[in-house]
Amino acid sequence: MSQVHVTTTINGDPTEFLCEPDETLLDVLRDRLGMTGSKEGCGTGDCGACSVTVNGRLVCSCLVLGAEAEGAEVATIEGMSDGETLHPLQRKFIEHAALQCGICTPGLLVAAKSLLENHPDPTEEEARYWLAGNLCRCTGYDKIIRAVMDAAEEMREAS
Amino acid sequence: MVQVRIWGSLAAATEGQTEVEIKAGTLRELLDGLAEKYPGLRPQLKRGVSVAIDGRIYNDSWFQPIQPDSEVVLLARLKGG
Amino acid sequence: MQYVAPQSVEEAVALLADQPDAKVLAGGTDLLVRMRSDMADPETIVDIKRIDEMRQITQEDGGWRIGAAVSGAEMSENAALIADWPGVVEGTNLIGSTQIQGRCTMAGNLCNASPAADSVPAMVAAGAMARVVGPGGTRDVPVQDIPIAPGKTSLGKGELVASIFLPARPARSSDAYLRFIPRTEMDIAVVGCGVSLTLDESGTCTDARVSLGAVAATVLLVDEAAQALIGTKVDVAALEALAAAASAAAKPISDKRGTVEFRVHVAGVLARRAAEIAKKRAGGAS
Amino acid sequence: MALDSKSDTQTRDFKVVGTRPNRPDGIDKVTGRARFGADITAPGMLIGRVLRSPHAHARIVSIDTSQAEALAGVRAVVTSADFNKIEDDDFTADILDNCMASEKAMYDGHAVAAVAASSEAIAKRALKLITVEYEVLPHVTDVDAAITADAPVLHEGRTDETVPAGMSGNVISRFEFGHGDIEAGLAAADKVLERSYKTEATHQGYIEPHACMASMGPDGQADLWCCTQGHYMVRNTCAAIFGMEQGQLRVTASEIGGGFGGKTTVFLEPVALALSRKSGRPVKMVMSRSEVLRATGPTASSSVDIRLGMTKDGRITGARAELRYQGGAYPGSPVEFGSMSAFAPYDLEHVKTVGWDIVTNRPKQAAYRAPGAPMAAFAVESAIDELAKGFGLDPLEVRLKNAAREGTKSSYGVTYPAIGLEATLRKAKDHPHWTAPLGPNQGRGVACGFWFNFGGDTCVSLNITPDGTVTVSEGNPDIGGSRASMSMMAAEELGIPYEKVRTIVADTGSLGQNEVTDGSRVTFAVGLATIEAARAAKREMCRRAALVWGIDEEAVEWIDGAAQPAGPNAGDHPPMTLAEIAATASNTGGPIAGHHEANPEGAGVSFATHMVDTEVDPDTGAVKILRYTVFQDAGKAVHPAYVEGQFQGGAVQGIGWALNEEYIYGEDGVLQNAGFLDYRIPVASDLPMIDTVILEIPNPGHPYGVRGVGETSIVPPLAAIANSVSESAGVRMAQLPMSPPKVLAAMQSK
Repeated sequence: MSQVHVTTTINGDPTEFLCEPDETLLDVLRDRLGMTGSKEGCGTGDCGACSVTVNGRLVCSCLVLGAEAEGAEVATIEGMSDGETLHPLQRKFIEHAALQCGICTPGLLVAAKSLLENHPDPTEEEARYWLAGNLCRCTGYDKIIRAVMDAAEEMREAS
Repeated sequence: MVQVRIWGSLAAATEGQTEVEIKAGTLRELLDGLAEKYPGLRPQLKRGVSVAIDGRIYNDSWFQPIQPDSEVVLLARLKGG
Repeated sequence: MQYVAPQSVEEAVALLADQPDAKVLAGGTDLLVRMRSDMADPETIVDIKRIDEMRQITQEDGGWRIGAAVSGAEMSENAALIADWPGVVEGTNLIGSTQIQGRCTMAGNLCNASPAADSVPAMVAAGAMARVVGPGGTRDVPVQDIPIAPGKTSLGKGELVASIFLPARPARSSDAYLRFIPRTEMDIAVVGCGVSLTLDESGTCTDARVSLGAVAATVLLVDEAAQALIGTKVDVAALEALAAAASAAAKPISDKRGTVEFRVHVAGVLARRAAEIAKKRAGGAS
Repeated sequence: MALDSKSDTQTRDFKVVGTRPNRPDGIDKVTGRARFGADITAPGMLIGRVLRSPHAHARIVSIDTSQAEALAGVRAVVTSADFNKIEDDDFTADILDNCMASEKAMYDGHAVAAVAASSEAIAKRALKLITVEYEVLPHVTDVDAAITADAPVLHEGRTDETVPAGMSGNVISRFEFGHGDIEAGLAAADKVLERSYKTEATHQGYIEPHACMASMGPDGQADLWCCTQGHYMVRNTCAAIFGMEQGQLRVTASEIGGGFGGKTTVFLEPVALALSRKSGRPVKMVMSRSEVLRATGPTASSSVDIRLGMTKDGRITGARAELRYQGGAYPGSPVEFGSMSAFAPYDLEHVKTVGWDIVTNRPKQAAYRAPGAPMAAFAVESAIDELAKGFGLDPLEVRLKNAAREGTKSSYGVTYPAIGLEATLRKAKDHPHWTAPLGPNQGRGVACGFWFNFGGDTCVSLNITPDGTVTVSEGNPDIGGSRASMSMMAAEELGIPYEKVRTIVADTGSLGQNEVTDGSRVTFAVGLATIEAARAAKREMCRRAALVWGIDEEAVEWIDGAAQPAGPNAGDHPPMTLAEIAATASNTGGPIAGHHEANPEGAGVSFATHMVDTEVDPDTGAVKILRYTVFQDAGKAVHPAYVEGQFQGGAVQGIGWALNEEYIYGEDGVLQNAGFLDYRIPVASDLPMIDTVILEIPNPGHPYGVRGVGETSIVPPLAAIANSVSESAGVRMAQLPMSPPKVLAAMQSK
């Protein structure tokens, strides 16, 4: 099983790696590139903890092959803050105590960022349905949705 | 002497009584006294118990004082989730 | 195992034909799950997402041709397609989460051949045609003829679905898809139902197709259900007859998601509700 | 949050406690830098994988690992032969047998062998090369079927002395609690309800699968990194399994991605240590989601029979419950806690609960948030509701009439000190939710719930840095934000800003023994130790100030973050702030610290009342949660946002348990839904906002009045939702989950 050479861009950085043909993008990020921010909660696309964007499209990185990243633009949680400046969603999640254990937080933040890029002024129901693919077992989602709506408002006022 | 409440399924080891008297001034003396007077309780005491003294739960504190008029209740060993 | 990403349909067909154990990768949201649980272990993966032709949504003969590599998310962003075929688009958009929508495709959902596939009942009701390409050339096949049993399709060696064609729509026609799941998202359909219909100026139904998912080994096209609508004003009586016909056609099993009785009953409920939505979308009096 | 009743230590006006600061570990968690179990790596690390039994019950005749060992890249293969037999310690022996089967595979997914290899792919291939010869035995997975005469018996000689003779060998223990004369009590009732209730097994559902990395040298010294609710428990359990000294094994807790009781034991750690010792390399093991569901502690499934007597005006005259719980293939279901907590919210003259611990061919149970209590409350609160409504009485009024108060003798024998149940019921009655209008196919349900608390070994070390900032080291993994609470209590006690304190979770080499993070004990017990450690540091800082001022130590007191003379005759020295004392610490005697080790007792209990509105689709039986309000007594909410988080998280786990979650076994004893697709936990779009009302009836056993709140919130939802569905669907559901097919069938047969 010869490995595949992939040239891609991750969080704006040109990146090259070798991976098995059947290796997922999630395993490449975590085990080859040391980016452990994306988490594996299920490996079958049912929990969303491994959410990243590929060419701007929100996906589960456990259901994408590393080989498919050739020439793509991948964005992960590690690229969400800008130097020491947190993204408004990151700040609001902390302010609203929208996380307890935090294992689902990276996937939820990437998904919420994608939501606000597509729907800058979502209703609560739109936010809940967009984020239905990100399972959280600690919070009951209440404070997460409040943090997302609060961040949306702040970002609309800033734009 | 201290009045100790035993839960129902252990009463078989205390001649059917759910209230027994033990000479004890501390939690350790209570547990040792129970094991001494009612050998049938030893398996459960080995498996572990909690003791409620005047409404508050104690698991291990041997030297926790017990007043003669304290309400003392034997409970299954508490663990949480 | 090897991963290849052909640039053209011909190249894909050639690869599929001469590789002993090759599987097509479109969205991968079924294939990669089966590979991880050792239910699939292909020698070769043929990724079709670099074939430009398969990534297009184009209008053709008044209808729509949707490439096999077009994701559900891309379909949900095409307002004109949604205007013509709201039921087909909503059926595809109910597959999994937003993250799954970023990857899954109608053709992949069709070829995975699950009886509970969400996009297939709506496609069948729409009278959609699958364009099959292979070593023997190209042929157009009604979508309901692709799946033949759970996990099995009628495709031959080296054949793949290149695109799905949704036919042109006469005036006052529309469609709808509903499914029943215990949660509000993320579940596999316990029952699915697609209804497509056309009304005349007086609001009388002149044509209808009704399709059920998750109530038999494959998605069903239920002619008796369609007959219950054609010639009526899709009124309460017609809807009751539709529901009865849908329940009668359902031949489900009991499994971890639902019982026989439940699926039979809910098949009728969804058929009636989907028909009411399709009627309203087609301009019929609600 | 006004304090509802006064006592001396709790009347102080808190400066930090009660506010909502940002948690110290927040930045790492929102940037992806936080390191969870599976994020740990080491040079030369191997990957470990487990081979699991496909059979529900089978004797292991032989295991041939030769082919696997011969595969290039495989460095070690272990089976139960690699572990020594544990004598006269059933508790630890069962844990080891569950980590690695010995004579028999007890359930589908039971570990029978494990390999360590240089890559995941090689490890997976090696598993396929291990041949296990099984002698398949008959199995049983249902709790009631397990105790029939012809049911296959799982263990010989594990039935204990409390079980009457002649019962199935699968019955392990019998518990009985209560007081009074049941028959007399029931005779005095105007109506006696007899009904049986069943609930299916559910899983804690934490999103992070179990993960660890072990590194064990030939000299017997070892290091272990793992996600756990108690790394000291992991150390002690693994040391007992390997017969090694506890001090030789250092366990470091990673961040934990949820536990809820499911990570209060070990599943992978002993196997990883054995593989590491045998291969001479660090070994990392991470479970897949299906392994987590097939082979790690779900809670028990239950079968409960209730007999409840009530007068026309709503007084409960007699209450009896028989509880049968199966906790998987090993003794230890939480039936004793179900039996003790079933009627705990009520003041009953005649009450009796009998609990049976039963084994079946299912994975070994682990605690799940108030273990044993939700299933018991489902039965009791449903029965009370049905009787009350049968007499046309208001369900809240009936609960108020029977509510336990200070001085009530509880059903488990203890007379209550000050408790908050009545306060939660009154708050519920006055809340706008109780009188909000309802539409068609809608209904409202209420239920009460209770859970114990306890202290347990706790160590905290608090250090003052030369620049006057404070570091707190504790030994309890922080799942729900407890590091913030510890920093708040330290800052409160020292009179300094919260931002000056940083709390970390220290490894087992840094502190004395610590009990596991469970039983809602952390804010209570670790908070107490943090306060005492801060007080110790204050005493030392006052001593240093006294030295500098040349006055007696007793003449110095600590006010608002500084040492100052206690009175006029102590001299008019200007106050010395913490920072000033810290800056001169090396001159006045050396570094300053305060530490506290204790087994704090005197934890209070926490009561709650839940209120929920549901809407049922009459055509499909689907139940939708419209509105949810939690009323719970927290004693003192240190960080209100995280107290609300416990209320909301527990309620939503209860919603999943009530509506959709269940372990589904086929006839072949194999788990059919070992994944998040068909083990359906609630998703964001299923739910409304979860409203919370925090009550504060102080717990006299804590300096700030704190009560443990982490578990009570999962107890009421099962019944509250069932009581709501009895209105919205008009059917009394006595089985969980209330899945649409069951609700529809019940409505159709009405």
